[in-house]
Amino acid sequence: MRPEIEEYHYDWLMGNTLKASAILPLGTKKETELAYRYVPYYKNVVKSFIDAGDPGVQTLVMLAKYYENILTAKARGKKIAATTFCNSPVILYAMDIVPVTFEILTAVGAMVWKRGMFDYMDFCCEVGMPETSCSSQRGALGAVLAGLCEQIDMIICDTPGVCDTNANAFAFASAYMDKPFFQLNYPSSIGDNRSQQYHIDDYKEMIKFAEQHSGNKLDYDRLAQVLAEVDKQDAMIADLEDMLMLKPTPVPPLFNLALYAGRFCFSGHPQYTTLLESMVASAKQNAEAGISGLKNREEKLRVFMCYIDHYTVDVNFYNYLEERGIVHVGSILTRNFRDNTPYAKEMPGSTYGVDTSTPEAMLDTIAQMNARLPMVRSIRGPYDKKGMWLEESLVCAKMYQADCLIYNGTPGCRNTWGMVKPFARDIEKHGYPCHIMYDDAFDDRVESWEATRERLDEFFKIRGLL
Amino acid sequence: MTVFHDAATRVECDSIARWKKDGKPVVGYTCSYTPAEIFYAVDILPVRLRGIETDGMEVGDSYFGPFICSFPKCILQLAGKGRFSFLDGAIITPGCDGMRRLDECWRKAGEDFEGIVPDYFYYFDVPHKSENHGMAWYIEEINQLIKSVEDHFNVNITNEKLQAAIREFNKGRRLLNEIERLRCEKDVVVSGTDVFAAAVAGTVMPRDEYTAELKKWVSALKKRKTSLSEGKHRVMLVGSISDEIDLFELIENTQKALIVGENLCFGIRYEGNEIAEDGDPIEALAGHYLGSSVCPRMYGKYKERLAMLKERIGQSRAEGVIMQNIRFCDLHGAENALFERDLEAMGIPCLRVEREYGPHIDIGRMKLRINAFLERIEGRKKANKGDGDET
Amino acid sequence: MKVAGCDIGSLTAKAVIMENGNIISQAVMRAKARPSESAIDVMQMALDKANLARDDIGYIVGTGYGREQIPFVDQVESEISCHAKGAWRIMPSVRMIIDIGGQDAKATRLDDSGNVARYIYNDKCASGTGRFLEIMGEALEVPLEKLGELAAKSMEKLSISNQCVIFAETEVVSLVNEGKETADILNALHHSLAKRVASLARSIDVRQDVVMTGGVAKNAGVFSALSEALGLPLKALDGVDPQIMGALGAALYAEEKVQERQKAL
Amino acid sequence: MSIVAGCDVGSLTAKAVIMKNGKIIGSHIIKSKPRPKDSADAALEGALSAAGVSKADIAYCIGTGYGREKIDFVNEVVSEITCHGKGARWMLPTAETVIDIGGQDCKTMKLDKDGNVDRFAANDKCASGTGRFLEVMAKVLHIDIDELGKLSAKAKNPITLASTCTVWAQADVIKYINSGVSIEDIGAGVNTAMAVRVAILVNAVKPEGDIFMTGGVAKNIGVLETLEKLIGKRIKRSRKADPQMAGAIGAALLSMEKIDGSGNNRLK
Ligand SMILES: Nc1ncnc2c1ncn2[C@@H]1O[C@H](COP(=O)(O)OP(=O)(O)O)[C@@H](O)[C@H]1O
Ligand SMILES: Nc1ncnc2c1ncn2[C@@H]1O[C@H](COP(=O)(O)OP(=O)(O)O)[C@@H](O)[C@H]1O
Ligand code: SF4
Ligand code: SF4
Ligand code: SF4
Repeated sequence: MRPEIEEYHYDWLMGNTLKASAILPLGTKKETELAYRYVPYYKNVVKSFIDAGDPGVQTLVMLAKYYENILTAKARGKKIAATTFCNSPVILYAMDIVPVTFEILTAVGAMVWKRGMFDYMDFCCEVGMPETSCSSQRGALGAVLAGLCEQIDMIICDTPGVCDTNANAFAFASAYMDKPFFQLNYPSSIGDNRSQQYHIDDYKEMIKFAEQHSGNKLDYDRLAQVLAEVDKQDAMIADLEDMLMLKPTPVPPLFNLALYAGRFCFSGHPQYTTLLESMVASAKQNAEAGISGLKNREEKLRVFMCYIDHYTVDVNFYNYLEERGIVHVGSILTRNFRDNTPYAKEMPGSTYGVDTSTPEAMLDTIAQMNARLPMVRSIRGPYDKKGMWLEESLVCAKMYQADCLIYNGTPGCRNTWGMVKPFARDIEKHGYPCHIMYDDAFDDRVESWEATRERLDEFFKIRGLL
Repeated sequence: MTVFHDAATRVECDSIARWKKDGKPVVGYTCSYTPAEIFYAVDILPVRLRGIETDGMEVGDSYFGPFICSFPKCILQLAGKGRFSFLDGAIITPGCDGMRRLDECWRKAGEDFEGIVPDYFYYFDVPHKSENHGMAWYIEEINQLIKSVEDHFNVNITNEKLQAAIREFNKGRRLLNEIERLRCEKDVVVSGTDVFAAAVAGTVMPRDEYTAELKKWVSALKKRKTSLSEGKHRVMLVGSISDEIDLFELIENTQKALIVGENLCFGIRYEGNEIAEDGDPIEALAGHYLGSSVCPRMYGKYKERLAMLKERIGQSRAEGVIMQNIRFCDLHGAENALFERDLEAMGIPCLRVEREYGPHIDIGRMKLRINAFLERIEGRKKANKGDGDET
Repeated sequence: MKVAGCDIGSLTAKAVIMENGNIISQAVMRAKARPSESAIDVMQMALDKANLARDDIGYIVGTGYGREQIPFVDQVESEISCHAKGAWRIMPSVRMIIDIGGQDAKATRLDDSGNVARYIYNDKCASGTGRFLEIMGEALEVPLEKLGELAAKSMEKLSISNQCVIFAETEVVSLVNEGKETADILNALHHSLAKRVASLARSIDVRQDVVMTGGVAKNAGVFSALSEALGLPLKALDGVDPQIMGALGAALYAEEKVQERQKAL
Repeated sequence: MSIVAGCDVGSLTAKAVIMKNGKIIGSHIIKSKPRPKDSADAALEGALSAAGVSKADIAYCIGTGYGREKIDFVNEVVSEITCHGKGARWMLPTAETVIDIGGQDCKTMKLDKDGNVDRFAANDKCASGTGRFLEVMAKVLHIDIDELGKLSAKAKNPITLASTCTVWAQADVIKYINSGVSIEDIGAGVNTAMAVRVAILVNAVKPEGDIFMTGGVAKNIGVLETLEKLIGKRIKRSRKADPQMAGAIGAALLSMEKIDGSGNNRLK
């Protein structure tokens, strides 16, 4: 690692950067414009968020809060748990444990920093993580392993059975730093009684582990509150999903990112509620006026990202969609499998409900909810089996009237690269053009953004989409 | 020994051919979490699927993406080329992500290449934890597998038959353990290549034939006097899945090293502990296959695995450890790095290499690393001796 | 009216001039450092051959890696579309085009009206390119034009498995060291390239007729190895140099444009 | 005192060194030929005539490099990792960490007090950490390989390159050329991509003491200086010989040790 990078505490650096950007829009328009000059390196990304109006600003505020939460954890006497984006932070908030989600940290770093997370990613390789492993963990993990982050007290991961390279990154971290480790494990099926019960048994053990290593007992009243908040949030997410279906959709591309970033950071926390309220209000305004959420108000194409989005510098990807008049009708990460959402109705067994009547019911709720988070739900089994990736993608494409599907991931994603070719073939058979991107969502050294953009343009043109 | 070498180096070896000739079914499986006894109990030959003898990757690459370990790709390649036509069934397990995607890729390839998917194609869902509900899940999986095999092959898998199969397999396990003891002696009379070939052969040969051959070989070995370890560096080979005899040969052909132990997915590690011969056979199988497993796919058990490796190094008097991982195998890649860190700290020299699985292991590059590593061990031995003289 | 297509690839630059649906001039040259230079030079070559000046050309379409840098074009199109258009014009029964150029390999499937239905590029870490053969040719000291010819003389079947251009070279070196014949090594290289490209084609479903375009199509060794790897007969595009297919397609785009304009008038 | 030789047949170049009394009296480097045996013969021939001695005068000769097994005139072969270690210690008597980047391979080693290799790590991942990567890129840029290194200093706004793959980096480079980015900026990006990859390997062995670089790529000043920045340590230079010759020199030193126990390489 470059010696100058080692000088900076990563969380602190990022937290302060975000805090500074979150207060930028508080001034007058002119003041904000002036202030941009002093932040040449992250001007573009901040500008993209601020230009997205209040929801964009709320996203910045939320991210800043997320870091603040981490940075002040020790002073507040709280324990920190490292976890993955496939694991809902709800239970951790209910137990007063501070979550540190590696993929969020990596994505934020990749967006905000000129040099992205390269130095940290490479540091992981220096200490022995294979460079072929998923970059989404490798970024933040590098900073953690280098001791440039707040000390982690325990590690909870929920990807065994879903994603090897992810689970492996957490197992490596635990062995490398000698920290307590817990893995939630998912079988390859979903919706049948046997796997439903497995989720619950497993989840209960996880709670025992968290209690033991945090010293906090799960308080069911508090859990009930958190779940009530989740309930509220789910309703708003459903509203957004409804509006996403409209043609033209009143929802701007960047909202997709905000939607899931919020869920990963603050599910069940009022901070996310605030963000959702702002997004819903803003989209409703557009909807009532019957206008598109795109900045230039002209919707030319609807794209469903059947996997994840692209996060490198300056949220280039979302700006690209805006420029070209492309609507983003969601990715695997935006979908919420709450039982009242319309697309979920077409996929019985794939949903969860919220029941706060008894402690036992609450545990069931949260275990089933966790089992239906992105990836955990749809790529745990063979992609063409019931309720898995293919079915979900086709249902979404139809419901959101997508014109085409685009796969984007990371070369580290063993899981999806193992099947994306036959998957794309099947999608095409159903009449949707499907493009496979060969880049890395978090590391544009793998393919430069310029090259990525050119390939996208080429796809849209050749397949007669734009 | 020749029968072992034949079995270890050919996809459709003579023993399989003979079995087929008798009109008996053969079922392939992909990962050491599959309890092979279930099949053997009812005269179905369980054969561990392997990727040797490929000479291209055009089928493998058509379905798998570019960032996937070459082991499952090679299996798909063979399947696509009809080299597994002798199979009456195949069991796919979620061993690792690449392996579990073999399920989809194989089935999808079957849409393009007629007749390459065996009639019986089964997804065996092995969990990633062995405690409580993990074990319960696995036992239920075994029960379901048994039911499905019974239905498809029209057989009846009874506890007695299972126990008989366990007893037969255990005989082999005990014999392999005897060989392991021979490899711990000061003078080792058997090459790593031969031992490994025998271990790999055990995953494809009919068990009674195997036990008989092994028995003969072990008693011959016990009579051997010539030391193969004299003047050579004793090394262990660990890491990613390997069934490649030529990898062993490459190391031992330097004439400077003898492989005295390995911790590889094919190999003796799984044969180590015997399975309880009395009591409920299904619980016994589950306890062995899931409970005493040593694959990093189980996550979070690094300390146990390190302790096991240390013990093996001690017993076999290994002077260095060669750690290999197949490109894109994150599980072993990451674990090797941890092993290296911890073993080097204890003064055990380690070599870490990344490679491709397949027909031509990168001979030049591998040789260079291995030679340099052996020179390092040599230099260290000399230096120790030199320092000793001075005092 | 005369129209032109100009294809600036990674290794070569190509130009085609057409009049009334016929090719009246064509040129191929090695690419220069700057695509704009290559474009100007190759266009000049083609013009000179037909005794024409730039002003005589009514419309020019550019394609290839360097298409954005060609100073004089009226329009640009992707190589995929151009190769498709070129091949379709010459052989309307074509349903799949395999284009192997210097930098990458592409497979393109056409529907029954000649539109692109699907296409795919070579994967990362793949060696199915013309550059691969060039590097190997250099290592073996065999000129490019002779590669296919020499490979045909092979007697022994060898295999080369490394995906990576660079590491495959090491493998070649070790085969040389083992005393293997150059012809056999070359043959193995051709087959290895063909197999890689075949897997590309297969992942988007192969449909007949299949043709090959791009510079590597001139290599008879790859042509036959690819037929073998796909298990079906590849068709040859009669009468045209497969290397200029992209430029031809570009010229056809130009022709269409001119016709459109004339209709509008 | 006797005359000894070392011969290093690499993937891209073949080198031979003749030594007498611990001094180089002749050396020669050529581009490798398809058959390593021919390369070795030609390199040795050149070194012999430079030294003004004949083959019969050589008391002992050690061969190293990729083609080492094929050289017929050597008494013994030793891996290039060991040889580069020896050679580096001779060129810089205080060297403890050695970085060797040749045509096909990149290695980092730590030397013990006697100049023996104690730990090493080699790049297995991808060809983009090798000299060949630089050559391919230089070709795409239409410049000479010795020019490439100098571009780093002249760059204003270096590009960031796909450092994971030669083939894809090449595609990226072509894209940059096409979009009018200056050759200097691209060249600097190429050197940086290489240095990043090497830095990972160097940091993996935790460099200590004086650091020295051998192999042909040591002559690329852009890679060298970027690497210094990335590892935060200076890489020592030596004028004693061409760093590309280090492997051959090491082989010659080992030959010397073999016949008279001299060539002692203790850390000074
Ligand atoms: N006469 C020939 N015989 C065999 N191969 C050739 C011949 N001419 C060109 N090639 C091959 O074609 C490749 C260049 O293809 P081309 O389509 O011109 O590439 P690009 O369009 O990317 O510049 C070369 O790398 C070489 O392998
Ligand atoms: N004058 C030079 N300036 C910069 N780099 C050079 C120079 N000469 C050679 N190189 C680099 O060194 C590499 C060859 O290194 P070398 O040690 O000779 O390799 P090998 O031992 O594998 O044959 C070339 O690939 C090139 O990148
Ligand atoms: S992107 Fe793929 S590899 Fe990375 S965490 Fe997600 S599923 Fe796993
Ligand atoms: S290495 Fe582990 S996951 Fe892979 S086949 Fe072996 S036991 Fe199964
Ligand atoms: S090994 Fe070769 S083809 Fe593969 S990524 Fe590296 S340079 Fe590219």
